[in-house]
Amino acid sequence: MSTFNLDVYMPVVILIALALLVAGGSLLLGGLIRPHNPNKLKETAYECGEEPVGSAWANFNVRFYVIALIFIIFDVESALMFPVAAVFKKFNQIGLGGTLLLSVFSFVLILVSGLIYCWKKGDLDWVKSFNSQPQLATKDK
Amino acid sequence: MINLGTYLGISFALFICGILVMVARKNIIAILLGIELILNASALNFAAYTKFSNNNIDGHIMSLFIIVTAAAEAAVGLGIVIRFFQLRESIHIDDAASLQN
Amino acid sequence: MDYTFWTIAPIVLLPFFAFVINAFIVKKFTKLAVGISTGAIFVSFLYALRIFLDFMNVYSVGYHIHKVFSWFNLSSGTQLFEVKMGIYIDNMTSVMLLMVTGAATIIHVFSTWYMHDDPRFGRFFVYMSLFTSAMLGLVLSDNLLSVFIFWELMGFCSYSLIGFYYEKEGAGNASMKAFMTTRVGDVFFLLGILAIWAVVGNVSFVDIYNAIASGKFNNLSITVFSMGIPVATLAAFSIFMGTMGKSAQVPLQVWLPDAMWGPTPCSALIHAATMVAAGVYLSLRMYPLMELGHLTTFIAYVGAITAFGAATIALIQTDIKAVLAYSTISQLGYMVIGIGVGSYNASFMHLITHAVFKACLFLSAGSVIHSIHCQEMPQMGGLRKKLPYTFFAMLLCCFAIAGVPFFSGFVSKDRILGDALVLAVGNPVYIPVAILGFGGALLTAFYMFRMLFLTFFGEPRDHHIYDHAHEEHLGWNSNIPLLILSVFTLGLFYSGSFTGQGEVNLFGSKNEWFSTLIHKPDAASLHHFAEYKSEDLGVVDTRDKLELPKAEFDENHGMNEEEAHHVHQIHHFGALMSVFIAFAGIFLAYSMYIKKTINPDWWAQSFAGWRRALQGKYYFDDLYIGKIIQKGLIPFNNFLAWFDMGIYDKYGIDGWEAVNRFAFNVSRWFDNTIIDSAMVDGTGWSVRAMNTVLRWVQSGKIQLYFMVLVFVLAGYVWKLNF
Amino acid sequence: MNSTVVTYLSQSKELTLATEWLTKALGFNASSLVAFIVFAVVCLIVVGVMSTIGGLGTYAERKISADLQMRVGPNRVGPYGILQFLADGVKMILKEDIIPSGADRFTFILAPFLCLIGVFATLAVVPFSSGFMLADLNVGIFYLLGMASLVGVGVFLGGYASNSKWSMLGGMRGASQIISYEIPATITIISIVLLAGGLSMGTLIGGQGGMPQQWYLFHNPFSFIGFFIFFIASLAETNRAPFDLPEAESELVSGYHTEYSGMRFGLFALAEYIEVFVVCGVATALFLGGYKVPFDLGTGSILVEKLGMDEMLAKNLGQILEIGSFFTKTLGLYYVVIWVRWTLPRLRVDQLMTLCWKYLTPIAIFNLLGCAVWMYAFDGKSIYSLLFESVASVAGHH
Amino acid sequence: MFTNTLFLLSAALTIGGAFAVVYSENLMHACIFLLASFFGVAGLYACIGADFLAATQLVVYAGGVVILMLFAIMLTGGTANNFNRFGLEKIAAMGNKKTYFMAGITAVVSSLVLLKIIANVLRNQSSAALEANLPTVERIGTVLATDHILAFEISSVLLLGALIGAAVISRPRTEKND
Repeated sequence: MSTFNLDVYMPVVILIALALLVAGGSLLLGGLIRPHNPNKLKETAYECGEEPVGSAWANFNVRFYVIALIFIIFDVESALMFPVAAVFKKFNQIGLGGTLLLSVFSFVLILVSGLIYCWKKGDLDWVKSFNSQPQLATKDK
Repeated sequence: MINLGTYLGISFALFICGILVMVARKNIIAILLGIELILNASALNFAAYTKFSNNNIDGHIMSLFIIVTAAAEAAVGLGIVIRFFQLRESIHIDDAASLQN
Repeated sequence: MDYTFWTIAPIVLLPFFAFVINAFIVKKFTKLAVGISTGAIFVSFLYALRIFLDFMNVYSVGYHIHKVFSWFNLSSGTQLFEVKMGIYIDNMTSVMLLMVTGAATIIHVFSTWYMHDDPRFGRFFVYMSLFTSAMLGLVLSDNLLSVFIFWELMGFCSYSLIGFYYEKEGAGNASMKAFMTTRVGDVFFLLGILAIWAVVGNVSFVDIYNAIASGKFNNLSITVFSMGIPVATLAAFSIFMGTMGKSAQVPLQVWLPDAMWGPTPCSALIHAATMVAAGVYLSLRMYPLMELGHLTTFIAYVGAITAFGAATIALIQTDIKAVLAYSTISQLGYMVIGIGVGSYNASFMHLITHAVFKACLFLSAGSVIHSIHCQEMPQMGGLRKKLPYTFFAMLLCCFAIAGVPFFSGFVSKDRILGDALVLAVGNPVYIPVAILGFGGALLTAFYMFRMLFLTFFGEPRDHHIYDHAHEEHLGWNSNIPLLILSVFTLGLFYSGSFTGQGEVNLFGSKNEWFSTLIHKPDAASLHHFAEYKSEDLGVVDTRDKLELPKAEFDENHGMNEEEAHHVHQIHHFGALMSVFIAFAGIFLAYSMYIKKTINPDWWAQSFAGWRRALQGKYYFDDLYIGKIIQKGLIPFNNFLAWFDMGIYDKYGIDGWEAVNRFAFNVSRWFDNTIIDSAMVDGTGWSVRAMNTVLRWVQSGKIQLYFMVLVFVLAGYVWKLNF
Repeated sequence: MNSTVVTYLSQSKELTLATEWLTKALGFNASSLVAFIVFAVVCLIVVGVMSTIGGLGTYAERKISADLQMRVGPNRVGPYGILQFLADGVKMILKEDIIPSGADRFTFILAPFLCLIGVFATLAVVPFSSGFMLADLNVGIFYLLGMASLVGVGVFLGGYASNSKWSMLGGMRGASQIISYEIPATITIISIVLLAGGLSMGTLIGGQGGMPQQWYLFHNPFSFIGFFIFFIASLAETNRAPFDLPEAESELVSGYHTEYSGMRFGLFALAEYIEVFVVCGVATALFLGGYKVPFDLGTGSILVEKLGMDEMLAKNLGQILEIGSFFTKTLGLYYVVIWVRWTLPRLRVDQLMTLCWKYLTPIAIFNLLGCAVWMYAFDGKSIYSLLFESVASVAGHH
Repeated sequence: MFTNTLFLLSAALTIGGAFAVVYSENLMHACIFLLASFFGVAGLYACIGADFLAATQLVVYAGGVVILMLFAIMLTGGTANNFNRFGLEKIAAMGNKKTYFMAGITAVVSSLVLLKIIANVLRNQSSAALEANLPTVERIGTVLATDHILAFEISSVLLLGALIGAAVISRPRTEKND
């Protein structure tokens, strides 16, 4: 296996620095030449021309969390799957593809059963009437 | 500069920060943040040992599984927090002391 | 036989796979799930049988198979940090494997009858499979770490099964109680593992034996409050605490009676035959450490108190399962006595024989309960004609547990008591152990036959229940398991000879296989292990490595003629006494419940104080739940418990006549003055007083707990001086 | 791992000489310094080109939409209005910068930075050609996924920080949409990784060829479906129509950047348009043969053999061909993206989630397993080579 | 040179982020600083050649866990100046002097022990020359598919458990008061 030098990360650092530079630079540049006349009305949040009512930082519907939950589980799954997928070809060439196929299958199918569970229980349905908790934020339907 | 000492030092700092957050905060989500810091510290330790001790890949595997477990832990932990919030309208940790008395 | 991964691992993996498969298909295909579970455990029984027969074929003391593989390795240079897992099989393991798989198979078959009309029929088998695989994993483990893992896994299964009928509030509470109580022991167990790791650098049994033989533990001590505690003692005590939790020894016995909320087959498998015995098994494995830590006397006392105390409580129970539960605690106490008095192979034999007859007793009780839908003995009676097979099985088992000659319980229990007697003759410290042991044996015989007579003899006391009992409810899968198990209560299976030589007599045969094969790992045999180290990965089959002579029965147990003669005399005396005690107990029960020449009520009234203590189960539950858990009043209630036990127990053991009258007066006075005025009122007062001080300890604030955890761990790590 | 632009350039004598000279002059090993300078210059070029493409993207969008709707589109600034984007940029810089009084200032300022960092950092592994690649990390595609997920955080924080209800809803929706569609995209990528046997961009493209039948798109039926799944998921991940729910004007005003004005909004827009380019580039690299040119023209060896050209010159020519190939395919996809936007109506939010979790993800998982089985069953051969072989063997029999 | 720069930047980001998490009084900001800390840890992984771990750190933590936490904060409305549906002020509960004092004691005690352990480790550390960085993806893949196959499979069960468990816990109940 070939060794590698950490210099390959140079572009990453440079690009991140550039991103900060571009964004910061353009904002600074604009700050020098653009007008700045704030007033109270200008600084209120937009709410269809009305006075904003309360804060927007209210608690949201729990469906968002369930989506994020399924996401993170599959995210982790993919993190585990990537290295195994990367060696699949090599294993296949030396004749061990069958065992790897089996392990990948069982791994994926176990997770899919979780997805099916959530599906059957209705966690994947966005519009479903949960008439349980009174919620402040029900606008997102 | 890059040696076991500095890495252990960094993970030590992470760990202590994690402990501070865990004990000082009374917000359950903040406590979970502290736990994530601690888990990161341990995962970093494993990777550092791999590099500076024996170059055996097992340390990476350990770190990987720590990350996996941490993600699962965060998912379940936050789920519990949300359920708790639905029940108590609070995420103050001392409100969870209903076992007392 | 060729030992590879695939000849050993299926024992564990088959039930585990059954668990995995069942956990997913259980909802719709209950029958299939049951079939898979039972089939898997049966095949794994065949594997175990194969290993057992191979070991009997080699028939040598030092023969063992050790297969090690590296779990993960982070060592470099001189700093070793490698965690290894492995499989270790010796004579003891092979017997244990056979017992666990056999009992599990039979109980699985029985469960197909017992649970078939339960809505959660399939889920039961999911837990059972997981439990079985965990237990087998524990038995096969070669190191404390994996033992601990499986240990906790079993604890979880036990928790789930106790709370199986979670609609009932009691079941939920009982499962939580069991989990929490055993956790106390487990924390100590973990600390013990840490201590051993710190000294040995490894937790493999072989390496621990090696370290003991090479004196690594010598002169190592930890200073706590300027007292030097040897590490060996600390480690041995910690590990024995694990045993106390799992095997329900005083003072951690409170969970086992409540564990009877679970379905009866699970009680048979987990809370009688296997899991609770795992604690004893662990202590047996760690026996050299216990000896090194000078802990044996303590162990013997714990066992004796447990054996006798539980037996007394069993006297007054009316629930058939509760009697069996207390009897289990008591019998576990005998095993622990066996460890304490150095009666290694008898203790292990009692483990095996107890597993068989207690499983059978539980299954019989289960079939009684399931036939009449009632657990209270006062409502039974005369069921002999209705349930003949059950009666037959239970009769044999009662003979076995009471210690009637020719039955298995006699063979094993008698030896433990004999060894206790030998020690007591030489060393007065052990006299209470022997007395409590024999007293417990008397009580055992009494309460077992009390149970048998109340259930199967006499006139039916509740005709409604009696008329509803139908033999045709029973099927082949309820009767066959009982009969198979009851056959194995014969002593011949344990004290017989595998080589076909030797005569059979009252005390077993000469040349018996059990004592021949299973030996205390003494200094000489520990040196066997010095021949190789667990660093060698792969299979170590000692057949290839060591010269293994066929084991021969040593009648003198390594002693010289004179000593042996002396010991034999005491043993014979002990055996005669056992026989006498067994028959005395049976006769007492007979005259009380069949002939009715002795009136039980009279006894109950004369020993009212004691009886109250028994009904309160020596107040352990009150102590734990009422005081410690809720109020944190540890010192005060320890005092109370000591007071109850000390006063009542002492009077119980003294002579009959004097105690009778004296106890009556004392207890009346006690009730009026101490308990009513001083204790009840005083408790309230002192609770209020101490509440303010101790409240913050149990504040329910998890961060405080975390702080304490950090401090304790920090102290421990600091002391261990990594 | 080391096939970066520096490695490529170090084949030429000039760079080697310059390195040696600098080493002598400065007294320490200057190869790292030279590498830094080269990287810095190339990164500047890439960022400049990408910003231009991003800007042109807005122009192209309006022009194409105008085309599709039989309008004229921007036509005042410059020839055919092509300088419109510059005018827009100037306007944004000159516009007043307003931070709402109720906003979380720290987060409000940070959010566009996060988006931009996430997008720019992904540029490091975009394979423009076999030599012109900033960093061929051997976790390339996985790194790209990780960096791109910062955009989701940025979007969420942008929505959160404004303390406006429209922004908050847009931010929540945006974040949940981005993370949801990341799953089918990731699983499809795994199935391609399975075919290629590596995570680096070089490996992924190296398994393909210049001709369409050598692309992974036509490797097997599963990867063919996979392409469309990946493309749809990418559209959703970049909040493009028909998945532009987070910024749906008709319901959420302008979504998570309702409260953003001036250059801060410009940074969000820039990040979005560059991200579209990046995902199109990734789709090209994964499915459409990436920078590969037919007949191995890319290495330049044919030119050297047949025409006797100078080796470095031939290689440079090959690189230009490869860059051309990559940009052609990518911009073609870019066109499709814009086309789709002006053709399809927007989805409802429940349809969005249904599409992701009930259609794309199961199909992607099925594809993954299918690819694995295909690899196992046919030894990794593509459907074309299987057909070719069978035809050849049949022909051989007769 | 560059490696050291990368290391210093990452270390600064890691430790700075961690300290900021400790000191930040705003939960949302603490979460962002946590993201910074995770980023720094990814950089630290990259510095010791653990490229796959670095990318995993980015994907799982930066992309997954942080988003999850942000969502959870929004779902519990856990910011200081906010009112819940009963009009009660929601305490962000980011600690007070007392808790910080206790945390300080805990940290000091545990740091004493940890420093002792670390000193021990460093004393026994053999200062062999470091090996060159090898690509880790294939090695990890090979080990995951052979030696640690059981852990690989079990982790899917773990994830399944986490998924179902968390979904069941956080799902809104249809019945009342359970």
